[in-house]
Amino acid sequence: MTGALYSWGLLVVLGSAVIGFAALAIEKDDLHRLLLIDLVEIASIGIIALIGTDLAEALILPGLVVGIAELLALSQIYLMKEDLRDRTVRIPKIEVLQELPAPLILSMILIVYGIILSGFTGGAVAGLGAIFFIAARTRTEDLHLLELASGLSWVLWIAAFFVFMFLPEYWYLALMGAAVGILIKVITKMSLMGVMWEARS
Amino acid sequence: MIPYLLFATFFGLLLLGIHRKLIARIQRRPGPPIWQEILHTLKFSFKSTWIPATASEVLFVSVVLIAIGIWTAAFFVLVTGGSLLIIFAIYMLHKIVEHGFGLSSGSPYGKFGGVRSVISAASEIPLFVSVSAVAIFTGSLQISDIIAYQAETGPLLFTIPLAAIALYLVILSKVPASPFAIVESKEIVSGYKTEHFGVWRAGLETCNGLKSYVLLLTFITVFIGALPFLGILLTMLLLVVSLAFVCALCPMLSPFDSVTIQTIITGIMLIYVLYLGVFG
Amino acid sequence: MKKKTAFWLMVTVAVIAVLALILSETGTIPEWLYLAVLVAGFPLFVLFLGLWWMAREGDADIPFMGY
Amino acid sequence: MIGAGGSPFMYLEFGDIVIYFSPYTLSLFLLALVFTVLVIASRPERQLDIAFGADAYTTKDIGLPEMRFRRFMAIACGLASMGAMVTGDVFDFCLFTSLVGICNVGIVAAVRSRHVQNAAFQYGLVALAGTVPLFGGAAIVAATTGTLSLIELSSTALPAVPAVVKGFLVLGVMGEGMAPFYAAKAEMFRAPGAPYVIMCSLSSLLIFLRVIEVVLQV
Repeated sequence: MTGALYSWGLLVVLGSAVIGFAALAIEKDDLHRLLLIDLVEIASIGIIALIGTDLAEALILPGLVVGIAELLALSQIYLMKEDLRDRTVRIPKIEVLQELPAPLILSMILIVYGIILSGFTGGAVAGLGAIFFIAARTRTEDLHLLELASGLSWVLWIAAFFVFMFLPEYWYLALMGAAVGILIKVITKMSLMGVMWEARS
Repeated sequence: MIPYLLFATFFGLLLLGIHRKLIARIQRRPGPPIWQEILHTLKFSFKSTWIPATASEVLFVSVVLIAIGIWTAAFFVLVTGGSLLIIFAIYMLHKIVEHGFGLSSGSPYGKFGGVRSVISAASEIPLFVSVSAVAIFTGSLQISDIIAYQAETGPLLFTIPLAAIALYLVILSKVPASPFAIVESKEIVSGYKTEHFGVWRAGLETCNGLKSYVLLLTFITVFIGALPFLGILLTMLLLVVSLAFVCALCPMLSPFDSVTIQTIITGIMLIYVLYLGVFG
Repeated sequence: MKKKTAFWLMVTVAVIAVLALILSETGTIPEWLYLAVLVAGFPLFVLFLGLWWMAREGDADIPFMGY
Repeated sequence: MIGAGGSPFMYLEFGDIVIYFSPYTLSLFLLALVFTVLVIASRPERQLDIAFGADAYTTKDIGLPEMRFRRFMAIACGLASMGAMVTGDVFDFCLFTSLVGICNVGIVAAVRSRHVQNAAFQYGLVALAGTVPLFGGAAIVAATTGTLSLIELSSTALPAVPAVVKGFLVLGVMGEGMAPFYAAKAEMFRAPGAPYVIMCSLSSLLIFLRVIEVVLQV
C-alpha cells in the first residue's frame, strides 16, 4: 500500500520537476530563471519528504540549507553582475503594520507557538513572528544583542553535541540543550535577515 | 622497487624516443636518435633555471613534484596489483597537473594549454567505459584479480575487443604528436609546458617517461594478462610501433573536432557496455 | 636555492629511500610504508638532482610573450 | 560491488555516520589535501597580457580583498572535496558535493569582470538545478534500501537500487562539478589567479571520481 503510494508521489514530484526544468529551458531572462530555479529546488525537497520517516525530516534540513545558501549566493552574483546597488527597500504599506499593538500581539502568538513546537520548525515559526514585529518598526534596531544571542545559542548547540558524543549518559540534558539552542538560533537568524535587510534601506 | 622504478622511467623515455624516431622514419625524415628523450631529460637538468616573475611560486614548483608523485603512485598500484580505479583516477588527475602547469606561470600560452587540457576531458570517458566493461566480466577491479581471471579464461583482449580499443584510444590521446594532442598543438607554442624550462622541464620529462610506461603496462596487464618480463617489454614496443603509425599518418585535429570524435567514441562505447551488461 | 643545499637535500632523500628499502627487505616496516616513502621521495630526488646540477641565483624574468 | 576501490582499512565512526578510508578514497583525499595546502601557501599568479599597438605588456594584479575572498572560497572548496572523498554516507556525499558547487561559483564570482560573472551565474544555475537529481537520488536510495551508509549498501543483502537512481546521482554530480563541462566557457578559466581556479577543476574531477565509486557500491 505505502509502496504504491510512494511510487505515485514520486511520479508527481518528478513530473513537477520536469515541468520546472522545461520552464527553465524556455525562460531566457536571468532573474526569472533565478526564481524558477527555486521552484525546481522544491521538487528535490519533495522527493526527500516522500520518505516519510524521521530520517526524512533530518535530511530535509541540510538540503534546505544548502538550497537557500546557493540561492543567496546566486542572487548576490546577480546583483553584482547587473550592478544593482543601493536599492531602497520599502516596507509594505499594510494597514495592520502601521499600528503598533497588532503586530506585537501577532508576533507574540507566533513566538509562543514556536516555542511550544520547539526545534527547527518552531524556530522558523518564532522567527517569522520576530520578523513581523521588526518589519512593523520604522527605526533601526540594535543588532548586537541579536548577534550575541545567535552566537551563544550556537555554542549551546555544539556543546550539546559534545555531551552526546563524550557523556552519553546525560543525553536528556544534551537533547534539551540542542533543542533550545537550535530554537534560539533559528529565531535570531531569521530575524537578523529581516533586520539587516531593513537596516540597509 | 627502486631499481624497477628507475628502469621504468628510463624505458618509458626510450619508448617515447622510439615513437618519435618511428614517426620521423614513416614521414621519411631522418629524425632524432632513439635515446633523444633521455638526453632531453638530462639536458634540461643542466639548463639554467628560474621561476618566472609573474608565477605563483609554490604552485609552479610543487606541480612538478605532484606530476612525478602521482605517476610513481600509479606505477606502484599497478605493480602491486591494487585497484584499477586508482589508476583511472590518477589518469584523470593528470589533467589537473597539466592545468596547474599551464596556469601557474602567468603566461597566456600556458593558460591556453591548461584550458585545452580541461576541455579534453572527453578522452577520459572511454577509459571509464572500458573499466566498467572489465568490471562486468571479471567482477572485480583489483588488478591481481583481473590477472587471475585472465590466467583462467584467456586474455580479455579477445573477450571484449571494443573495450581494449577504447583503452588504446585513451593511451593514444596522451602520446605526443597524436591526432588528439590538442594540448600541445603548434599554435599555442608548447602548450602547458611553455614556461616550465630547465629543471622543471626535466621533472616533467621524467613524469612523461613514467607515464608512458605505466599506461602501456596497464593496457598489457588488463587486456593480455601476466607475461614474462621480456614479453612485457616486447609487447610495449609493438604497441608503440602501432601508436607511431597512427600518429604519423593522422593529421592533428582541431580542439572541436577532437572533442567531437572522442564524444562519438564514448557514445559507441556506452552502447557497447550497455549491451554487455544486458546480454553479456 | 644554493647548490650545496640542493645536494644535501638530494642525498638526504636518497638515504631515506635506501633506508626504507633495507627496512622493507628485512620486514621491519610494511611494504605500503616503503612505497609511500618512494612516492614522496622520488619527485623530490629528481628535482634536487636537477637543482644541484644547475642551481643558479638568477633574476626572475617575465614569461615568453611571442616571437 | 564490494570494495571497488580496494578494501577499506580504517573506519572513523561518528554515531551512525561512518567515514572510511580505502586505498582509493585515501589517495583522492590526500590529493585534495595537498592542493588545499598549496592554495593556502601560494600567492596568486599575475597574468600577463600584451598591450596591443605597443611593445609592452601588462600584468593583471589581484587586489588584496579579492584575493582573500577567493582564497577563502578555494580553501572551503578543498575542505568540502576532502569531506566528499572520505564520507561513507550517500547523503553526506551529496551535501559535500553541492557545497563544492557553491564554492566553485564563489571562487570565480569575486572577479570583477562582467564576462566572468555572467559565466559564474549561468554555472550557478546549473549547479542549483543539479541538486535536484543529486538529493533526489540520495532520497530514493534511502527509500528503496532503508539505509544511506555506503558500507551497508555494498553488501548484497539489501534490495538492489534501480539503475535510474545511479543515473540521477551521476547527473547531479555532472551539474555540480563544472570543470570538464564548463571549461569550454573559457571566461571562467580566464579569470586570473592560478591556485584558486585550479581548485575548481580539481574539486569537480575529485567528486566525479568519487561518484563512480559510490555508484559502483550502491
